[in-house]
Amino acid sequence: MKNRFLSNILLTFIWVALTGDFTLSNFFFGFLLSFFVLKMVISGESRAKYFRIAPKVVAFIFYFFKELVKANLQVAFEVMTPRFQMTPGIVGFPLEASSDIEISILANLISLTPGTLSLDVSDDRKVLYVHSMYIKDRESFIAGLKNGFEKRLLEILR
Amino acid sequence: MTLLDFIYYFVLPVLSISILLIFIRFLMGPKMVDRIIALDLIITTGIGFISAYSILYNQPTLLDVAMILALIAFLGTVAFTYYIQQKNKP
Amino acid sequence: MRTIILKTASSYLLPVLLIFSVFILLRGHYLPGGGFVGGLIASMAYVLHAFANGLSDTKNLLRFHPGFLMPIGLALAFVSGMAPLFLDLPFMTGLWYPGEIPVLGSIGSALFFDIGVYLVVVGVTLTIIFTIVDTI
Amino acid sequence: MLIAVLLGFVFSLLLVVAGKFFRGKPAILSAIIPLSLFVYFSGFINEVSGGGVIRQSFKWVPSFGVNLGFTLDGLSLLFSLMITGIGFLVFVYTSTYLKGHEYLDRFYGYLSMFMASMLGLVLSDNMISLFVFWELTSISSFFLIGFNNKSEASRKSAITALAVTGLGGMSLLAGALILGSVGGTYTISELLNSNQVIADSPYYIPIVIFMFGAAFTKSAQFPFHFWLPGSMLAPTPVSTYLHSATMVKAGIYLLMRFTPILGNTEFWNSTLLIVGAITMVYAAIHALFRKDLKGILAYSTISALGILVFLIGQGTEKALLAAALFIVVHALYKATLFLVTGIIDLQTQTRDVTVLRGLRKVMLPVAIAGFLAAISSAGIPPTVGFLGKELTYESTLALISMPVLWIALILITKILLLYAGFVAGISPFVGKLPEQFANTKKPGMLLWLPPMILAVTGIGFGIFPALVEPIVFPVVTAMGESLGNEHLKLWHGFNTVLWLSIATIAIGTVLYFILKPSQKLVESAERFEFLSPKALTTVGWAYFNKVSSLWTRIFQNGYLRNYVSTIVVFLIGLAGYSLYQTAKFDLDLSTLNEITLYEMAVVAMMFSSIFFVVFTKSRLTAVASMGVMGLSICLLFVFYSAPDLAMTQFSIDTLTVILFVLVLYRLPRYLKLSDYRTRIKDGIISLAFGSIITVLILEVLASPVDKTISKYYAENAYVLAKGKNVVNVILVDFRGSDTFMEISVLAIAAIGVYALLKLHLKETDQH
Amino acid sequence: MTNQLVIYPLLLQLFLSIFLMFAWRRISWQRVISIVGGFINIAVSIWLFAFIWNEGTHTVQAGNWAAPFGITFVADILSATLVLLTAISGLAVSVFSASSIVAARLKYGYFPIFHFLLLGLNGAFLTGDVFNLYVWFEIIIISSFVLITLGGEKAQLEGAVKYFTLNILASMIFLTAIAVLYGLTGSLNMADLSIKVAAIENRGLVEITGILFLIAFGIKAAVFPLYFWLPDSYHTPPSAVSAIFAGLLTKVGVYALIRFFTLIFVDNTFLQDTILVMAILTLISGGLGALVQNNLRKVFSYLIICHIGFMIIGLGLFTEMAIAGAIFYLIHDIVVKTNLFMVSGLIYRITGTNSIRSLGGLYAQYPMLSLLVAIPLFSLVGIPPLSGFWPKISLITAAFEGENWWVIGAILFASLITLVIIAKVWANVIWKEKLELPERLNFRYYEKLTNEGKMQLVAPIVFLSLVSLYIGFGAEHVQQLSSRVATELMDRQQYIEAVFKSSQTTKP
Amino acid sequence: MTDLIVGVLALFGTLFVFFAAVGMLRMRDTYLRISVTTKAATLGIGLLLVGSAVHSYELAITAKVFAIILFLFLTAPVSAHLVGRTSYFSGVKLWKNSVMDDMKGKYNPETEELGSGLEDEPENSDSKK
Amino acid sequence: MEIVLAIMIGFLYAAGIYMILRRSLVKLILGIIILGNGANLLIFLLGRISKGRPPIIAGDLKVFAEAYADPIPQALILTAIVISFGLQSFAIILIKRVYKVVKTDDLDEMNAIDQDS
Ligand code: NA
Ligand code: NA
Repeated sequence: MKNRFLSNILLTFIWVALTGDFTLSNFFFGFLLSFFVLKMVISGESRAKYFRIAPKVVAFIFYFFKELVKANLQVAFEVMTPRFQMTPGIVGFPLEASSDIEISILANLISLTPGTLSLDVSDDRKVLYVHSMYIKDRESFIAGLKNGFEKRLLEILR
Repeated sequence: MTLLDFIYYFVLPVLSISILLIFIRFLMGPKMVDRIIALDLIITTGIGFISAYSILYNQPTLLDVAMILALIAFLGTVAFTYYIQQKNKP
Repeated sequence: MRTIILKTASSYLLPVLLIFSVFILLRGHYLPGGGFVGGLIASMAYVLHAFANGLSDTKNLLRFHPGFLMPIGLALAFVSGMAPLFLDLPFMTGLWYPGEIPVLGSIGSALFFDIGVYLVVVGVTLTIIFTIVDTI
Repeated sequence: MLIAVLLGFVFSLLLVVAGKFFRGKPAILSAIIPLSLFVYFSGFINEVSGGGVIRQSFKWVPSFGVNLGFTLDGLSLLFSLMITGIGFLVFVYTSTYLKGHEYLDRFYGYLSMFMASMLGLVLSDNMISLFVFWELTSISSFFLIGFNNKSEASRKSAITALAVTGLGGMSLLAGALILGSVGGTYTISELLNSNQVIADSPYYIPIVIFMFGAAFTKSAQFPFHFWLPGSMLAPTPVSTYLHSATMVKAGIYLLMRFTPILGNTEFWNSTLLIVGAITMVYAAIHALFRKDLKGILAYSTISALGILVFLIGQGTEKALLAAALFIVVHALYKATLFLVTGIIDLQTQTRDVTVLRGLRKVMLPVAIAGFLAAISSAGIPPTVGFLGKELTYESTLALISMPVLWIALILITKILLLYAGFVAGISPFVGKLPEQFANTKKPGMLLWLPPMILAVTGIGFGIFPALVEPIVFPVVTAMGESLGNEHLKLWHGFNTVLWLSIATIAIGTVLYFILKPSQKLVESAERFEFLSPKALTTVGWAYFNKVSSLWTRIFQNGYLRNYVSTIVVFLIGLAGYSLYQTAKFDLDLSTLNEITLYEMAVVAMMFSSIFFVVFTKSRLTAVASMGVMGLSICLLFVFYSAPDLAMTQFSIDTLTVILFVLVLYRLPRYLKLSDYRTRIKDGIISLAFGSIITVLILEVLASPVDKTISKYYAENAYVLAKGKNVVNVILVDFRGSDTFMEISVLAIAAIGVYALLKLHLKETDQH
Repeated sequence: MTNQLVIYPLLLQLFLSIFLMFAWRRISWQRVISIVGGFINIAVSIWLFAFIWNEGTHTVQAGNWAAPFGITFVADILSATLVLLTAISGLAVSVFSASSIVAARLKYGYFPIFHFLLLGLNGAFLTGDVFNLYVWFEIIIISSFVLITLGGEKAQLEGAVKYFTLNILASMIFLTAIAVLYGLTGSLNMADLSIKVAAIENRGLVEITGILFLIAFGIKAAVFPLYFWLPDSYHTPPSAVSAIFAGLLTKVGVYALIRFFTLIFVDNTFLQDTILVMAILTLISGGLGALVQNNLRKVFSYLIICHIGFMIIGLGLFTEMAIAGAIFYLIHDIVVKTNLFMVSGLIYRITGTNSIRSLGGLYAQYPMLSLLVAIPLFSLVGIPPLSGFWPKISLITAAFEGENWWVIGAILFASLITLVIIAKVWANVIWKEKLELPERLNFRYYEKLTNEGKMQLVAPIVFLSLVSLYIGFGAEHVQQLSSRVATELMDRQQYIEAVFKSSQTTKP
Repeated sequence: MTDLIVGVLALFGTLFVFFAAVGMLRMRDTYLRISVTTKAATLGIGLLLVGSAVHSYELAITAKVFAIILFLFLTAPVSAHLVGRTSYFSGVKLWKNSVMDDMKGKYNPETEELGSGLEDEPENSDSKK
Repeated sequence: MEIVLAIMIGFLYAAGIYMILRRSLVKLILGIIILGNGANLLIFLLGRISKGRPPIIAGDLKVFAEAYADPIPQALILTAIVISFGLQSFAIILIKRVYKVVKTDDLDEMNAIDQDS
């Protein structure tokens, strides 16, 4: 119920942002609309979980953008210089995250940042296969991810 | 050099060149997946194009198109990968 | 497709896209958009859901056959086109509620017509795609 | 008169519902109708012979100038009497002849429909209504010839007859319409006043040719005669009634009716002379080589029709009188002979003259009728046939050019016809009765009485020519000639005509005794059959069918791409020609916007993606390229101020890609199936098409344009329609009906898709 | 009440289609709705026809936007006539469908689509806007696609591919032509275009635009050399579907040709000569094609093509008399062709085949039906005084007045060959002895039908036969109507004034 | 001042897009290309979009721009993931200089199952769906 | 630019027709789509094009303050696009059904209807 309400609020904000009309009436309309939409989309069994709004989010966002810019510069350097310094490969990253939403967000964030790409999650949800451009060795790569994204993310989500 | 000149003489030409470069990848392939990525990136670049263009002509309404592009391009990719996956089914 | 990442994405994209589609629908009279594009986006939301979760899940979500939306939408458009006839005005004459309503702006038969378009487009697109996926 | 004409139609309609009743004994009751009509028309003899003309007119389709106008003058009276008189006898005869036939009612239905049509034809004073009835006679003839519908030969003959007479019908239609246009009316009696205008008009010759086309086909003139022997497959009453006495004379009637309007010109007369002469001689010779009684009679009928045309071609009042009289003569004796043949056929099951002998012993009345008809046909006094023959010789002798040739031809014809008459009317009855016919049953009175009546009438008219005068003389009057104080006489004194008559009878009789019909003769003629118009027509028809097949297969060859290229080439041809004639190619380039790099980039992408779609070997790549193309178009729409379009284009394209993707993976490989040459050819066609479009666009862009309407939209979109996105306002308000139909299209398509994929007919459901 | 009368036929069909969609699976309801709707439609159409006949051309400005700014619906006497004929054919086919279309097809939207098709036809006849005409055409096309593929059997699909492609090609050319027209004039209203096109200086461009329209409509009308889709597809769907196609689909093309080439593209000899040549070749090609077919429905299909020539000739000759002839022929042809294809369906129900070689025995088995069948068959030939005969008077006379001997020749040729073909059909289908056909289990033969089912097959044929008898024997009425149509068509000013007249009543 | 900010944003945005384009061409295998595009494009386009938001200086537009960016960031990684896994499963090879491939042999095309390599541990076997 | 676009449209028409002339059903339908795109652009171009002036009345204005692109062709194209979409989707499904029933994509083999039946 709480999640549902939060989702409703979140969608209302999206609506208000979309319309760019920050009036009370629009907010109210957006709320009704999202309520109706949620009623339409949420079936009995699957209850989607949504972000809990926390200050950590802000910090996380900054961390993420830092990583994003870093990654982009790296790529820029890589593609604009004549020779490649890449050592690419696929690494199986043992997941600590367990729920669908955790895994998904983690995987997506990994995909968005440093030279890395989430290929898939194993069917038993234990391993996230990540393709990376720069792998020195497996352990340090895994550790980097564990201490970077996964830790921060789980702090927010749990 | 005004902003509009900058957009006109730098941003749009560079984006044009970029889109053509990506298009070359689209043509080259070699695999279907490469084409899918290229197509996706072409569309994404198109969004950039539109935003630059909306600055140039001061027409922010054009950004609505960009919004549609962002949303729907994704669905195209999903469909293509779905296709390849179905096709690979024994 | 067996991927939880897509599955998760689709479940949060679905409401967002639906909201977006209504947004596109309602502002069509003022800015780019309208019933047609709105309807397309709404149906794409469901299509995406179907890709990620399988058709039967999506059908459960919808609870009724999407084809049913077509006569409803057409009937809505028909009624909004017919209404002026009762005032002895020609077919499809725009009738407007005097004054503005918050959010939606002016309310008039054209709006209902556009909603009809929206419903038909959703019905059509989903019927087509669901039928194909069903018979693959 | 309207009622008189319609009576037959009404009766045939009655038979549709009350057919069962008339199928049995009461069949003979139907003869009441022709009888009463005969009595009705006889009542006019006095008035008409006194120079009276009875006219009636009923409005039908005045917009076309078409009336049901009827004229009863000498000409139409003669025909009406023949139609109803002989009709009566045939109706009576049929009741026995086809007794117990399961479709007797239909037969009567067709027969009375024919009778009514024929009456309408000869009574019509309006060319269009004449044509209407003319066609109805053809159709009734079709049904009657095909009456034995289970026999393939019958069906074929019916079609042939209908085709030939139908050809004539078309010709009549054209002739009548043109004549109507030239003469300013379709009313025949009014046209008489404008015969000079018509003769002077540049369309005189075409009109006459069309009229001849009608007359010659209907009256079986060479080379259109061949349908008539074929139609002998019809039951004998039909042959009697339609194919000797009445319908075939419709052409003769037409010529006679139009003689005062179109006749008396060199072209009219000489054509008729020549065609008539060829027909009479050709058919008479043919009659020699038959052994089937009906075949002999058919050819002698054709020959007689030739004589009639020949006489009309002579055009003098004497000749016309001869024609009129000969119509009566021929109707009497030929109908008799046919009826007699029918009886023989019915009783002995054969019509082969080489085996028929001595039948007088089993059917004396029939033999008498046959004999009387034969001598009438031979022109032996005191038959009316003699009168006819005399007049014929007399008028022919009076011809100005080449009288000797014409006399020779008519003499030969008459001799051969005499021979034919004897063979048909006398030879089956004389000699020893063969074993096989010993038990032949005597025909009933209702069978032999009709021919007897006809035969006796022939003798009666011969002995008392004054009886036939009031019927025959007004015919000539009706054709615009005056006869003065002439009378028909058996005895003219010793003159050339008499010597010719004697020669005819003598030579003919000798020929009858020397030349016996035989299988050999028939076979010897068959050797030349391939040269006959019939054979040539058959071959021609076969070729025509072949050409039709070929033509149809060339265009309708089943290959979609050929259809498309034909259409496109046609378009290129027409539009190319027109462009070449008019395009100025002086484009004012300065008015066109300058080109920027980003536009070029998008266009380049567009071009290459099109190339890629066209030349790639992978279906999916093609589809992806379509995606690129869609995006390029979307960007173009953005550049040129069409955000709504850009949105829609892109969403639709993506959706299309999705559909394709969902459908494609089960399809076979995307092969290049056409060979190199086809591809080059198609490439040229396509590029030509594209070039035309490009040139057209540039031409249009160079011309000025009026933007009043879009200005109106822009000014009123918000003020009146409360919207700021003008495109959307157009869609839902200014042109909302378009949008309504557009979503209907979508809904229909969706239903179609649903049905296409979900509906699988089971075997029980099919069709 | 009558202010909006012009669009009542449209609203009625639209309502029926939507209503039928709501009754999706209830096919027995659908049958009733469709037939009752058909009767109402006839009533409305007669009302409209009478109104227009008495009051003259009437318009409705959709959305209350004055011409040329909105979409104008125009009912002149031609449109009203065609709407009435659509209603007549539509009702006949509705009833015929109720029995002849199998339940499986009915469950997949046969009736809604059928009424959409009628909607499209009415719309095409009534609209006064070029682009709106395009939209109506698309309604017609898509519904015909669905109807032609409904059931998805092999032959149907193969026919549908050709039908589909060539019709789409026509639409594309149509659309191109509209674009060019808009590019030249900035207008889409037909009356407005009539004025504006006349004012264009570059006549060459007008001519090319005319050519584009000629080809676009020519494909739809199935004119030589554009007719290929027709013989390859019309014999494939159920005969009720072919019946409505045969009666009305090509006629929409003819209608559009007549409308455009009397209102917008006039006074161009090149176009008129082209039309005339195409018409002559259409008559010949159709006739030759029909002669060599063995499938009854294919014979009729080629005859459709052949007889389109008569109507196009009227247009090519372009005199009032010729156009009156074309209109008369159009009226006759709609009724008779619809009827013929229903006849072919009836014959199929009786015998289980449409192959002429295998057919036969109808005369012996069903004499009354044979007689009934004779009416449309011989009307088609134009055996006078049946309906096909009368228009030839106008056409031949008009051709003669223009000294077009080739045209006269072609008319006579086509008439004669139709005569021969129908004689052959009659001889082989009706007269010939019944042949032994392979047993077809599960096939619902005519004799096995209930009386109600039989009546639903025969009654529409009787109905249309009566109509065609009326056209033949009441030719005076039809000719008056045709002449009036022709007069109105030749007088463009009348149409233009009617469209702009009512403008005062609308905003602003 | 606004112009300058917009210019800088546009400059970097454009450059990142350009790098992605070059990367797209130059990168040696599919996976690398996916990597390149996801990042460069999102950031580059994001900057350009922000630029136009700043330029318009309207709240509504800004909101819209952030909505677009949000959509992009929501969808880009998912599509990267989809294409990546599809590539791998359809047998697209890694670049020859790649150093490791942990996924090798884990995918069963018959059952479409992707193993983790940890299945042998018995206590976890029930978590598998 | 109009010249370039004119050439491009001509090229689209050419490519569309060329594809329709192929023997593959899939190519045929791609051809139809290309042709449709060509026609849409043709309408667009012939309605005269202008850059950066969408026909949307800005902000609080009631009428246009400056020149704008002609909205009519845009509305027409929108309708045409949607209609084409209906037809295309039907066509695409037709491919599917045809392939299922006829077992080929080769148009030249779809001639059973030509045999007399
Ligand atoms: Na990444
Ligand atoms: Na990277």
